[in-house]
Amino acid sequence: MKQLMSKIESLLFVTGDDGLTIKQLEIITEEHSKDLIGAIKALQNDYASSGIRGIEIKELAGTYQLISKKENAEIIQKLVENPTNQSLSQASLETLAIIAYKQPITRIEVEDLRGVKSERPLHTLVAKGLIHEVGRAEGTGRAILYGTTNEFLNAFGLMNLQELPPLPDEVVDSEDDGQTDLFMTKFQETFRDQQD
Amino acid sequence: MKQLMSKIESLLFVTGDDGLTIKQLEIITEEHSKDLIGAIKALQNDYASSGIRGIEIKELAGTYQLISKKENAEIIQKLVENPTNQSLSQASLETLAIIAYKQPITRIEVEDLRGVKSERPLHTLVAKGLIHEVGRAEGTGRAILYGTTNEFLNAFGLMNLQELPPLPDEVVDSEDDGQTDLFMTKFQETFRDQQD
Amino acid sequence: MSYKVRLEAFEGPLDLLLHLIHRLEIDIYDIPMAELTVQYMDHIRAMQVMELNEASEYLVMAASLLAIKSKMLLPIHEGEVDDLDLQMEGQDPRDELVSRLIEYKKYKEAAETFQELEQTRAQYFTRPPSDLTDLQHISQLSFFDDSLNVYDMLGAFQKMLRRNVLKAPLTTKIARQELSVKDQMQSVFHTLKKRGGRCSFSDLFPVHDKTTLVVTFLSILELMKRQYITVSQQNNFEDLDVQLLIEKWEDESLETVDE
Repeated sequence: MKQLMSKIESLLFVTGDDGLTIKQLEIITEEHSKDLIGAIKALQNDYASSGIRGIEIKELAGTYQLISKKENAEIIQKLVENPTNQSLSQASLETLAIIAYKQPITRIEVEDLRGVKSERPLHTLVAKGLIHEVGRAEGTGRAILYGTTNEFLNAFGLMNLQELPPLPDEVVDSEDDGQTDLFMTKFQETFRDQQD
Repeated sequence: MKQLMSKIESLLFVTGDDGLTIKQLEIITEEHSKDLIGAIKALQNDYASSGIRGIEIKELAGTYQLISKKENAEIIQKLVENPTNQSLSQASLETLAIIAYKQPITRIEVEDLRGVKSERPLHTLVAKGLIHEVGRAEGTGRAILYGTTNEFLNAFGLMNLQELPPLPDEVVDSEDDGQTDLFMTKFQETFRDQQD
Repeated sequence: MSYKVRLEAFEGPLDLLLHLIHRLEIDIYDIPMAELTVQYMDHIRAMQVMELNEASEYLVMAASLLAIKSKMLLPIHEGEVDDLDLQMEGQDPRDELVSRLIEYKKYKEAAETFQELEQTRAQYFTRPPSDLTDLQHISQLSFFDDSLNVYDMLGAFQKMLRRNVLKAPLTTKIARQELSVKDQMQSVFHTLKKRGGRCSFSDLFPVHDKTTLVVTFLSILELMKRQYITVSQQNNFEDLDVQLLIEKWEDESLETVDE
């Protein structure tokens, strides 16, 4: 039981905001849903009764996910307001990287790639003049297509976009041939399909 | 103390792989670094001794980060599509090792050491975000000087560059009879000459 | 004493030399140049296909091996000089080669340590930062560190990829395995309910993934069989019209669905 609880904590931890359903947990752990639910309940009790824990389990529409303890909301708010908080610039940087390499690209496509909502970082980048609207996507909605600006090239010391260092998938590591990042290949296929 | 531990767990949880430095924790929690380090140690002990926990605290690239428990690696790997595709080729690893210990260093210097052209591994390492340009060498050509990145520390599980395992030679030195030293000194002289 | 080796297995002439030295159990501080050179040449000859680029590096080394060998044959001064004297003078023609080999060996070994570090690192995982944007104030929108460079951007991208490695199978492999006709029947019911009990056939297939398409199709057939829905078509080639015939969904009624 203890071991199963530890496994569940690990699994819910790494899956982040996505969480896992009981069915997914069943497949991964090869345990019965009854035992899994029991272990999750035990974890919940432990989180609630221990003064040390800063996390809790939230169930939403059949998906279990770890979240920070509600009692600590105030400190999380302080984190968000702290200007040295990396996450904010990290989000902007990730978004910028995607746009630089995949432009022209819509917000939805950026969000698919990052796996999180990206309105804020997009606004930040537009406000900073690093990206701008370069056109509209075909089809319903005619979503805004984003691309980088000259200001972006300036800020990053680039003559042109060709000067961007190549992405991992574009460089073939001498021994990696053939088994290069399967995920990236898959990802690019999907990406191409979406563009068609 | 318990409350501080809970707060730290919450904060490290939400910041994920961005992590937090002691400085950032100080600002956010308004506690002294001594108390913070004490609370982090206590959390680490708790994670290690409790059979229930599925997480650990690790110092990565200058920050504290929550990570999944190593004992649960196997079950988490079930979530990974292609666990082996991440590893670097021999050429890239050699190049990375040279850069890690000799930074800042130019491509030519790397190639002199390896005795082979090293453009490809260098590109791979740049593309993987493991090394970056840290400046330009003096003299004609103003060759790019390479150094390792924070992502390198992250990817190899290191807190900082001081944590790099000592070079094989440096270990032997202490008990060696000086013969190696003679060669080394000569080599370093030659090397310095080349740099000048 | 000849044996086959794949030359691609070597990272260059220094690596090949270290291999030979190890294989021939040679003392690196007293290399028998004649023997090593012969062995090295044999291997170079055994190279079948090699890129010109790389071949030149092996050939340059071959040339310097020959040069060292011939230098050692030259008398330094009149009279006999034994090996020891030669070394003590620090003028041994092998010196430079030996120091290069030793230096290279250091980093070759360090590379092995790096591989171990990499493997240890693969034993644990971090989690993506939580989405805290709801807690942000509007004024924070413009926060962006101006000192960031292209490499920071690459690093951020790399971090994202590492994170997505965990996500990929969650949305594909596992999601697919759990998709059942039973679940999909319910999902079709809810879609219809949301749209006021009626929608076009193609609206029920928003996901373009083969497994989902097949399972959805099967679930529609099952719903038709149970007369939970009815499917009609006004004109040839027009989209099919799907209409809901029941008001409420009852889980018990699904007991008999074959998976």
